[in-house]
Amino acid sequence: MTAQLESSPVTSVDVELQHQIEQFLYLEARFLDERRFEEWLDLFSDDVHYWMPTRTVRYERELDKEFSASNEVAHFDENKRALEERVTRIRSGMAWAEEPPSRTRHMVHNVIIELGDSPSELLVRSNILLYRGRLDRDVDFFVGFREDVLRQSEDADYGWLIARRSIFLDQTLILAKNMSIFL
Amino acid sequence: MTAQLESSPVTSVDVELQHQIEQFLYLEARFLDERRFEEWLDLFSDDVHYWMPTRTVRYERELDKEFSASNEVAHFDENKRALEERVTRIRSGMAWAEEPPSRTRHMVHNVIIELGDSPSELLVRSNILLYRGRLDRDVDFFVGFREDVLRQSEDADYGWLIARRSIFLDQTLILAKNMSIFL
Amino acid sequence: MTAQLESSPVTSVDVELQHQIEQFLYLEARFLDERRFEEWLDLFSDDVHYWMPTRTVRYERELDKEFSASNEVAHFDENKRALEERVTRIRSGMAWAEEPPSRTRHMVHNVIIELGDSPSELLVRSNILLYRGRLDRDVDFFVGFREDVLRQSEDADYGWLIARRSIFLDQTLILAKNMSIFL
Amino acid sequence: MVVDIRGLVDAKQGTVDPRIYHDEEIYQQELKNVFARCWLFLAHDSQIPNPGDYVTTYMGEDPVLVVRKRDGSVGVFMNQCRHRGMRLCRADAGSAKSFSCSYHGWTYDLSGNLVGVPSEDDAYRNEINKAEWGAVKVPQVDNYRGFIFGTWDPSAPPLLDYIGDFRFYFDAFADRTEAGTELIGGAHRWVFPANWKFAAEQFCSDMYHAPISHASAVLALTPDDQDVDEEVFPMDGTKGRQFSSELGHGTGFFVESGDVLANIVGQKPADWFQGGNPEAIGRLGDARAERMRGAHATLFPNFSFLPGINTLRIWHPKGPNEMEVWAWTLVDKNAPADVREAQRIGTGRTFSVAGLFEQDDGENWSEIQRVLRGHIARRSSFNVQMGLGHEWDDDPDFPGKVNRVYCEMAARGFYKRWADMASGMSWDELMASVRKAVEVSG
Amino acid sequence: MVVDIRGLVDAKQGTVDPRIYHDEEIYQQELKNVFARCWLFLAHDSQIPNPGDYVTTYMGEDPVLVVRKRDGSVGVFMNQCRHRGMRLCRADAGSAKSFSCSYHGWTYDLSGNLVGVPSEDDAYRNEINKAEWGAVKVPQVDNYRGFIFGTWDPSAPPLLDYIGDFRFYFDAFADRTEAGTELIGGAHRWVFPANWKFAAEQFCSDMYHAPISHASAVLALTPDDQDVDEEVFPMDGTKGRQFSSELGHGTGFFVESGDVLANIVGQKPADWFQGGNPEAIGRLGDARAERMRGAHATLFPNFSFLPGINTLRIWHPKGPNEMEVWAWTLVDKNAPADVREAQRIGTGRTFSVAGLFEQDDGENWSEIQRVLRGHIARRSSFNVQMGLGHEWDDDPDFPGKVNRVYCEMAARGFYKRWADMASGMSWDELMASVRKAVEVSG
Amino acid sequence: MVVDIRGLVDAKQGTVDPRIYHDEEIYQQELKNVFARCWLFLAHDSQIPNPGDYVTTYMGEDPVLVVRKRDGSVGVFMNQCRHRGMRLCRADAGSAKSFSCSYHGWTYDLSGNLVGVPSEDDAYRNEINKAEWGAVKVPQVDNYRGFIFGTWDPSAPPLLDYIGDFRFYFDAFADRTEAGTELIGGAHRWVFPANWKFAAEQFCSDMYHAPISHASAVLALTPDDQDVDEEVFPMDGTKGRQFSSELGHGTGFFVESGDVLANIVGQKPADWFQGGNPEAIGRLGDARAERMRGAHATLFPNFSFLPGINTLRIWHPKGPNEMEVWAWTLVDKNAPADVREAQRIGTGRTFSVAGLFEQDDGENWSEIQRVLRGHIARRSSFNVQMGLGHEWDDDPDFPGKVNRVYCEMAARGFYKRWADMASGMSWDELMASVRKAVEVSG
Ligand code: FES
Ligand code: FES
Ligand code: FES
Ligand SMILES: [Fe+3]
Ligand SMILES: [Fe+3]
Ligand SMILES: [Fe+3]
Repeated sequence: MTAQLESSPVTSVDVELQHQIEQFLYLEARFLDERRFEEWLDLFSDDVHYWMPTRTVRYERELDKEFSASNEVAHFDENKRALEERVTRIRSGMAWAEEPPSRTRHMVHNVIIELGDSPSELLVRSNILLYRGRLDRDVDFFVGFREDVLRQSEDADYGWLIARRSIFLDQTLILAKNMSIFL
Repeated sequence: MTAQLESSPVTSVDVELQHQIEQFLYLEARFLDERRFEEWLDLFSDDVHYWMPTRTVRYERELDKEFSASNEVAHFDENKRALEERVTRIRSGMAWAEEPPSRTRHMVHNVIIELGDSPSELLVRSNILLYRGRLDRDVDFFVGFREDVLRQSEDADYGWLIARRSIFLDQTLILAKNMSIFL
Repeated sequence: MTAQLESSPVTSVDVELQHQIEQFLYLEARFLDERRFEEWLDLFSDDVHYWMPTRTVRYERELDKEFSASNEVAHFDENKRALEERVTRIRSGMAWAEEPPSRTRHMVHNVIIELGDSPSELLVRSNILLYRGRLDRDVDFFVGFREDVLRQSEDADYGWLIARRSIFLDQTLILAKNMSIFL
Repeated sequence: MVVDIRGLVDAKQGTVDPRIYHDEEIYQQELKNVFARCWLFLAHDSQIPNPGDYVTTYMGEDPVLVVRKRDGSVGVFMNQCRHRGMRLCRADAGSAKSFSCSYHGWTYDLSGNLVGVPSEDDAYRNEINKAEWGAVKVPQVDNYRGFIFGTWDPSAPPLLDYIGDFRFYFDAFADRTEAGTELIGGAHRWVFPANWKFAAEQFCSDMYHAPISHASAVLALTPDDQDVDEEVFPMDGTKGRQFSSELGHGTGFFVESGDVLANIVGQKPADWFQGGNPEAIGRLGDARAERMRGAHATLFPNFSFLPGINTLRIWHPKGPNEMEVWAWTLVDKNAPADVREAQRIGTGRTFSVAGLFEQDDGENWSEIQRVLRGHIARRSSFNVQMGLGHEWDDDPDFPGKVNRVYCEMAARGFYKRWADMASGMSWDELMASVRKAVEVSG
Repeated sequence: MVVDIRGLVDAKQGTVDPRIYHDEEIYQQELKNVFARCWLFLAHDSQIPNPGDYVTTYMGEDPVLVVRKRDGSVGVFMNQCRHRGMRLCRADAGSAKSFSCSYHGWTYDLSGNLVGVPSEDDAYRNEINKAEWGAVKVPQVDNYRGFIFGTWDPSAPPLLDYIGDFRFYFDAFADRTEAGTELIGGAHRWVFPANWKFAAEQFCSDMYHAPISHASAVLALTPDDQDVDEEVFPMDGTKGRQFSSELGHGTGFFVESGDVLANIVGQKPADWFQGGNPEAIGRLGDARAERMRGAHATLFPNFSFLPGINTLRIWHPKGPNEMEVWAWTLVDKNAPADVREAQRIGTGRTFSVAGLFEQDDGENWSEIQRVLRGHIARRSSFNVQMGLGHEWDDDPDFPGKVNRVYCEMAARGFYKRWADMASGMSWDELMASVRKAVEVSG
Repeated sequence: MVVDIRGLVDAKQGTVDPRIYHDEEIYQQELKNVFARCWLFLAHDSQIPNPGDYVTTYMGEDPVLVVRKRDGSVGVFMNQCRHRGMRLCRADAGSAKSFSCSYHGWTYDLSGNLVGVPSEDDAYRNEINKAEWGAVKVPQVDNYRGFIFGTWDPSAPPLLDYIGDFRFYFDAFADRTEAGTELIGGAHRWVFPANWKFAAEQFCSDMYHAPISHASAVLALTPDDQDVDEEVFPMDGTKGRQFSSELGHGTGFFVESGDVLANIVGQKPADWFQGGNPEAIGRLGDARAERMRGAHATLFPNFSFLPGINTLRIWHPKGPNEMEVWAWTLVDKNAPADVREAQRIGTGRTFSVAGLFEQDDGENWSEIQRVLRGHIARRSSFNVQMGLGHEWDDDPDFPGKVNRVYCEMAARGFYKRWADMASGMSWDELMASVRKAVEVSG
């Protein structure tokens, strides 16, 4: 699957793999936008780490401190169970931030694939733009990039599982009343 | 054309077809952004149904009533002739909402292809983000997804015709002074 | 490299080339978003012309005057040395518009490839959406399309060099306090 | 209050001071003296057929719930919890047994009575007087031919007095058959960056803008073999009438000419609306049921409709510089299926945020509003003089004060009423001036 | 000033006029009389451990620099150049030797003194008195147990007098061990389109909203074998206490029940916080170190925290209709590693912009605020009567004026203090009223 | 008017109250008393060479059309229809035979006269007095060396009196050759979230910010073998002059040093501008045509330019917290092609929204403005004392009140004039104070 058609200076990932991975990410986005959260959860491995650090404004010389470290606070620092709890919450009918439901649109961009640490893992980098409409007037854009580790899996419905997702937003101060969404 | 390279759990659509369809949608977007409306019209079949329902805020348990039904009012509920009338209007030089012309940019995302009802038809799902600049200050984002039926056609200049387009916006209240655009 | 699998009515560009060029543009975007400006500069030929005209609101009959001409003023009208000076400026630590640094996200869309004037050149058209976060509250969207001339080059790290870039923004009045960014 | 609002409208000279569209202080007076006192359109019966059905809407900027109660009557009350002010219901429409606040769970019944308070015994020691803390109710609600109206003002005159001499014209829209009317499902809602009065006034009084503002739409929809000026939009204003009520309402229409309807929504609805419905002729007479064409109308202050095209809409104020348009399509309940279908499509295609006609109104109103940021721009009065002094009140077919169809008489009436109300004139004075006008003209 | 602010809060009857959340004039008074006079939380010692370390924050809407000086003390001064007003430092945090203005290069030392002026000789002829043109300094800065506070008002009472009888409760959070506390790195910051007082009041006084507002989060986090009403969030208000200070501060908590903490952050932190830390018991006694559960608290005006969950936050005002939340996670410096880790994750997962609990608060506050655009909406008072007249001040465990945990006594105290201050009451009067209240209740 | 504007500027002590940049009331006074009375730059002759050519621009916030009439003269009138206020022309520029309103079709000729009213006979009964309802015309328009100016105030003094003693310096930009100047096509337009006065004052009086604000650009453009401080931006202020006019105008420049121009736009334009144009030397003398370097200048209130670099711009006010910059590049009509080309590229590359220099100004101004949301931030005066009391008026080369180049004398002059005008001082008083100042200094 990760074999290459020919050597290329830009990327060694063949176009068929690129196609499959892009479709996988589009499918994931579609599950979220269609509120098929249980199917969405199934795309993640049981040992997934789903992480979005916080971010601060820093001068260039201290830019390494821009994102919170792994031992600091995060917007999301979730294992599979925590993701499931979030879905449980939304499904409760009393999650006011999502009742009435938000209208989300996940736009996946600039997908760059690299071979991962193990032969069955890929490192997938994508830009994400999430547009959220809520109630009659709320509009939010959540923009950033994601680094996913995708793991090939026989058991997975779609051949791959997301084993790690790190999300880096391009906002420091979050310009939204809440993040009742997934990225 | 719809043959598949190999079976895959994510999608059965081969990468070459994906490429052709994406290029087709990009071409369509380009026609709109370059105001080549007559060429754009030629991409639609004579029996096209071009439809965008209205949308309301509903609680989850009544989410099936979110979009207006096919026998209710719509933002667009157009046949080919109606689309032509819209183009006639814009070309009149007196369509003030488009004179001076808006500046549009159609961004097509997350293209997912499924085989349609007939062997010569494809069901193509895409996310759309339309950025509109107008006069000096107006900026509007129209965001949502589209479900197209693409029909293979010998006669069509580009091999395909759009036989049906359904557009689902992610706004209920439209946050723009008009929709003098196409999606 | 530019050979075609088969003739198609939509595009004659084969999917492998499309893949390589898209990856090239994603790489370029990544260099910018990761502030790897020197690597970014290396993607441009020494004779590059990097150009973004200004734009005015015009009635349809004078739409040919919408963009400033090549002998008029431009937002960017840069040769390689000028691009280098811009990077020098940013690297100085005193470029206040970028100190603290902006957070950019370049989203490349709707890539359409055409064969260029010479066999080793491609004409690549792409829509671009640049999201910029700055300090705690600034958010800017720079949206438009780009026409690149990509030149195949043995010496280039990634096989291609950008020999010309023309950027056409969808704003006339720029709705941002500055354009301390690249598109 | 610094500004003398009555001085800003000179109906006698036909001038209006542009500050009425832009000034924040005037806007606050308007919310208080106009929107909190007038009868406002809330919903149509057909939107809430069953007990528990509700829609949410606004009266001025105040959100209200309009609910079908178990006894079939309609309850209207603030969509605001009396505890800490949370919006009780955040959906546009739906069906409910009661309304429970998402903040602390106070629960209100379909009439807005407070019926449940969590821990009422333990936390409140049963000392809270729930009867005192129900949602604020709209004190007067009435229903005219399926159209539900309400007013915040307990002393406002009855709805029919408020509609007054406009009823003759409203009936041509609302009272065509015994079966009545209904709204087609779905609604067009959008934001206009302009003062609501531009829209209300235009639908009240402005046939004059159509040939220019909507030239492109008329052109696109007119078959090649028709002459626009003669057949579709006659430029001869004597071929139509404008009516103005002292109560601020207004309407205008062609008579036996201006066959725009067939082009907009199709021949079948045009035939149905213009003579093809015998019951309507019986109820309304031929002037209203056969000969009226292309009418526009506003019921003061912000409820407008186009008989025939059958769009109806509210212009919700959202600050001096913005409004929301909420537009529906009305059909006769007993209209044939093809008429109904043509109307469903045709109305949306022409009068909606993407509508061939309405797109251009948006461009005009928003640019007028932007110009009013200027200091000089706000200093020169607008001209509202068309047809000044040429009205008559003895038309054989059309009662009340009428004029040619290209006219601004109804605009003068609209703004005069607005200025009287906005400046705080009492209902006694307001209704007395109407009676006096009717006497004088009568 | 048109509005009489004191008249807008009736603590005796338990009503609040909604204009206090919406009116621009009141807001400007608030900036002047509340935020420019109160002691405000600025930073925690652990954020700026080394000389030159700084954070930027706001006092009201005024940006300030909080800097660790070379002598170890903390300097606080306006983040505004005295020359033409440029923001001196545009980073959220960092380390610096001095602050040099990016406009013309005036340079300030770590105390805010103006120490460098380019071309001072040539351009200024050495006539500029640099001592006069230092950054505006915060005249009173104090540190209580690692928490750094400041006030613009040189005549404000000392910090400990300002904290007053709330100190007993603050200590349960801040003074658990000799080693003290520290903030975990990183912060949650986001924008709420609502008035800051909704948030401050809720953390001060509102246990009552939790079972409803946060029903979904409690449900998601509660193991299947637990009974929510009994074990997690007892609906019996006698099982907890609310405290209200005449100084405007307030807190509420369960006592020996309400085991929400284990579900939220895990069993280990719950054990640690609720009895597992012998040093804390020694310092605080068992009531505070073992039996308090699920507490919420606000130190007037805009500094709130949840002991146990250990989020702390500032509600920065940003106009009447908006606030920013800046939230951190606090840990005992000597807490075991697994406690610390559980707290780091659990706090962020529940109380942050993406937090399971806090998401829903955002929905409530923003919708309350939107409704206040309405004219009628601003005319009816909110109800703040829960537990009115039922307080006692002789609780064996919890000193001061207390009540059941589901109560609005602390809200009444908060709003009364706010109204007194916002209306411009002097510190003498403000503190006299406190002494009198203490005497009366004592 | 609550605020006493004159008290906000103390030119004697060199302080300015920051409220002048932030207060909405002051802003409205500014629109009325400054922008509706001053001579404002409208366009350059070369933008509208042929009859029918027009550009749209603003005077304050009022939109105007600037039109080349058939007789070659220029007409300027409100871009607002007198009927219902629609913007007559929505393009930035173009060519037209007349202007027809898109709302109801009223048509205006190139002078703004109302010449067509649809259905004038039928709808208006020919009773509308079209002569009364033309677009509001700018009563005074004048042209100085190709620069078109206008004022709303019929009683404003003539343009040349308004320019006054600044003309000597303006000529160095505008009157270099008999052939005159022209604008290169295209314009840079962008939005700054800051008060316009920050920009106008800086171009009037502020050489001092350049070495700091623009350090990165100077560095990037300076060849390695040059010493910035010595050759490019001398830090010795005696090497240049600042001039301040009682009329509010100001300029500053180096003399025979500060060779920044060659680095910015290239050696050829630098040579051409600094001595290479014999005709300029003949007309202007060597001080202005050879020895001036790196000049900045503002013609009160909001027209600024940089001689040599040859950007010129308007700072359009858009509320107290925002401006729009409209910037063009000027060239001598008879400049050699390579000079012209270097200027076209070099000016845009440095002074535009993406310009190496101007990017940083945007960062400074916008952050100053944001800080002014603070209550304390608005309470402390800004320091404008540089060079106070050290001016002279007998410079052999540079007439008028001058000082060293690093100075704030011209800022004091700018703000004094602004305060006098904004507070409503009459033209008689305004011009009398100028004469008196000239007498005193003369
Ligand atoms: S706000 Fe509705 S119950 Fe408290
Ligand atoms: S504004 Fe800071 S040095 Fe001038
Ligand atoms: S507004 Fe211009 S013609 Fe009516
Ligand atoms: Fe219209
Ligand atoms: Fe809460
Ligand atoms: Fe500058």
